Amino acid sequence: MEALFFNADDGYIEAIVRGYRSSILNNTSYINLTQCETLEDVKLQLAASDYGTLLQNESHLSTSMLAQKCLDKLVQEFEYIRAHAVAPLSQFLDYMTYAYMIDNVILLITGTLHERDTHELLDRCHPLGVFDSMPALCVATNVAELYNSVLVETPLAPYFKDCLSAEDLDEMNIEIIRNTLYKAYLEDFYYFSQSFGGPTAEIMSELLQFEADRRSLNITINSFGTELTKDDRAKLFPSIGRLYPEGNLKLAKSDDIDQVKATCDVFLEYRQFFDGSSSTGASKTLEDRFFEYEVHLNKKSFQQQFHYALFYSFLKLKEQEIRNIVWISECISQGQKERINNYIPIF
Amino acid sequence: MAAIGDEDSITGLLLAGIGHIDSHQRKNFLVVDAKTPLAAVEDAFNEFTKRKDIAIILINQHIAEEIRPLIDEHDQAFPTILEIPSKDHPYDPEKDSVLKRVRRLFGE
Amino acid sequence: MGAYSTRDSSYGGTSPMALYSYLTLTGLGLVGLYMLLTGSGEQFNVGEFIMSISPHQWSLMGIALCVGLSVAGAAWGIFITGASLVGAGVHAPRIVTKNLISIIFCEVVAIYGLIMAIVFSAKLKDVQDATITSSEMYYKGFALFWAGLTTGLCNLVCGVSVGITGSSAALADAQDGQLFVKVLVIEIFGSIVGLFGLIVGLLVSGKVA
Amino acid sequence: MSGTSNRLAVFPTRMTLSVMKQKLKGAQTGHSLLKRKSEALTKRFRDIVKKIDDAKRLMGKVMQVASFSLAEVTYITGDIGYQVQESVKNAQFRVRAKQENVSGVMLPAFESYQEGTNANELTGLGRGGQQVQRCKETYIKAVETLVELASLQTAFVILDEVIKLTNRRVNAIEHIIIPRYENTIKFILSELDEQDREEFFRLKKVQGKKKEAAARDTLERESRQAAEGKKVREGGATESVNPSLPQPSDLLGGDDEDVIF
Repeated sequence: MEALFFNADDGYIEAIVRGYRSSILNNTSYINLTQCETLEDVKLQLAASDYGTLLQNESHLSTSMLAQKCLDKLVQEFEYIRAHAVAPLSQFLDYMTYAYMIDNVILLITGTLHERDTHELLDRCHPLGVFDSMPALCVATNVAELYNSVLVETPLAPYFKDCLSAEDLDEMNIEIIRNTLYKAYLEDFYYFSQSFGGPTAEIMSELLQFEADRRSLNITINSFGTELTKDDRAKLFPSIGRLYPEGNLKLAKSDDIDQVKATCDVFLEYRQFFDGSSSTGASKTLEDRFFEYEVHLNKKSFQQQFHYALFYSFLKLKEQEIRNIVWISECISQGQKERINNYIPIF
Repeated sequence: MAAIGDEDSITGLLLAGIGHIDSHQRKNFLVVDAKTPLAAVEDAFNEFTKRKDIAIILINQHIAEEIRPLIDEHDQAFPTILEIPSKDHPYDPEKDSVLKRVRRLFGE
Repeated sequence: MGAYSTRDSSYGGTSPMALYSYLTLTGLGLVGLYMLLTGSGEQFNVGEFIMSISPHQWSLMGIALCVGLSVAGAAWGIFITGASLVGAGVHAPRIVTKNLISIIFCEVVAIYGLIMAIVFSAKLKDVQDATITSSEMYYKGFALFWAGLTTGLCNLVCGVSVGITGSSAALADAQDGQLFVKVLVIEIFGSIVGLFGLIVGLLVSGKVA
Repeated sequence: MSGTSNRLAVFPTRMTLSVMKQKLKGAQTGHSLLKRKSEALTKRFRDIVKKIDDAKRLMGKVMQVASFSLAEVTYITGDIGYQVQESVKNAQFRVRAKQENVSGVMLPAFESYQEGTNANELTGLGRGGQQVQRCKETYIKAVETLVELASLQTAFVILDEVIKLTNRRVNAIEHIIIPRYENTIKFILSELDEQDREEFFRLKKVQGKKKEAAARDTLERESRQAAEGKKVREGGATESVNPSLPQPSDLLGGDDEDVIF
């Protein structure tokens, strides 16, 4: 059924996104990039790709500037897509930006807690997570005010309302707030995408479940040896994903990496993450493997037509690409050539 | 310890735990970016050199270059000024004022 | 939360469609029951209903359905292909001319319908009142109606299928130029489906003198 | 002869001479001691300079590795800079100074120690926490290297100062004090000699005068005797004047001896 009606609203923009996708650097470009000796060479190599003239006017190259430019381009593309999107898709795209919004809000909360100048903070916000009332956040001077007057107006309000009170903002560790919000967001996004049915629901469920599981695993592993109690840890696990509910329960009780491994052994896809990946010495870390699998899933979503997951995947792939470019240029500028191949090839 | 540097260097050093905010809300570090005026850097430097609780000042070499006269002027042993490389500016021993002194001493 | 509860009814179309069909069925059931219970059940007589319609009406309806459904199919296909083609063309302008062939494939479907409609209309002839109710006339009328409907439906489905394949072809071509021919072959198979309907329609209507 | 005019204003006596000689000896001992100290310090200094040179290069590398590990964090977690800056409360990594004695010079050495809790332990909880912790460790190592370098550098500055001071002293003793003493001694000696010669000349002169007087006495006595006795003794008087003539030449000879002395 999607095939019959999808194109009426979203066919054009889907094709555009696929066009953008084809401009994602392929393996040959990456190999060329890794051969570069200086950032100047990188610039030349990128000039041949879709980034084209983006860097042409920049005389002084640095990796942070490169990252900024790449991000600018991504944002520009995303804005274009967003502008062309109609009803359900536009909302879907909005949902995608909520993740960045969470980061921005957290940033602002941190800033307000420390009584920093919020105007300065606005510059640091992720451009994809900008929302209308954000400048208004500058008005708020303390956390309670921030919570009552501003955060309720943001699209994130429901997450705040359900999970946190104004007092919590003051007391809880900022990372815990972030993860609580993210959990609520993931669940909400999951149910939203399921409401579409069809391939959108199918692919998005796979992507978001993986994202949720990844978060659960990461939180578990990273909270070993910290002050985070097991109960608190369990509260941060999203209630979607393949690990839910049994795996999550096990994770919440885990004390070391072996127990995490045992939990994941049940799942074929997740088992490979822990095969041979000791958390220290191995050439590929757990995070690398997660990224690899995420890229794999995102690539897969381009194999189907007439669904929305592709927009999500595109954003994720593009982010990965920016990470790759930054990584490579970082390796080049710091002369760490031996690790340059640690990027995650996309196509 | 105090530090003056670009964002990345400072982030790293703070990760290592050198950051400190005392009871007067004075920070012992300064992030310098393209917008930071030179005067601010100089003020911070002067403040750090005067403070009693600071034994070592870490400063990015490219920033040190900008306030070179101040650094050359500073000839006390306390606090020690250490020029460190930043991410985008690899270390150049030629510019270091201490090493320059070494060179001069040995007539190289 | 709850913000998208209004959304699921507007997208996908499954639930409103079901709702409409339920409504229609209950409506029809009520009317039927009313007629049955009020003693006028024999008025619900399909055979007589069909026979009471003039063979002219049947054949003209066939022609209309033939051309109408075909054009609808073609148009549907074109918009599916077109939307993708235009979008993909933004980034890979080279594909646009090449992929016009997909549009033409869809267009062909409309032309099938048109040809059939012309063929059918050539068989139309005004006849006298006396002979109009003869079984031969009924046969001709029914033959033209069903031939038209066959062609029309076939072309409708064919148009949609060619459209979807065409859209995939455009997207595939934009990614990798080598894929175009391969997807085009599939598209051709899709467009043959319409031809089947055309042949059957011709055969059926061929019986009409 | 730069130091000819450079001498102490002393009265040239035997006593001052012996005092001066003592002083010279003292200065010479002091000089050699200081020289040895300066040598020891210079050796240490050279060691430190070499170490600084190495350490600075090493620091270049260490900092590179550290900032690279930060790049790794950025790769996985995204920008954490602000968050880290905001979570600063109390220094966890501190230094304290201790003293080290090198040839009588107190050199400070920094010692790092950890205190308090880890402020960033939950950073990157959702993703990249391991990288953040690893990066933290790398940076701690890097900062330790920096602290080491800092103590070297302080030592360098202080030693530099001290060596300069010592060298100045050594040079002062070598080039000013010792020559001055030497000059003074030389001056005293020459003065004493002069005095000696004067004395000698005076003595000779006195002797000459005495001889002259004696001769005159004899002459007078003789002339008196002649005048009293006979005129024949008249020629003998001229003869007696003659033996007084070699006396000046004798004086000259004495002078010669003096010059040799």
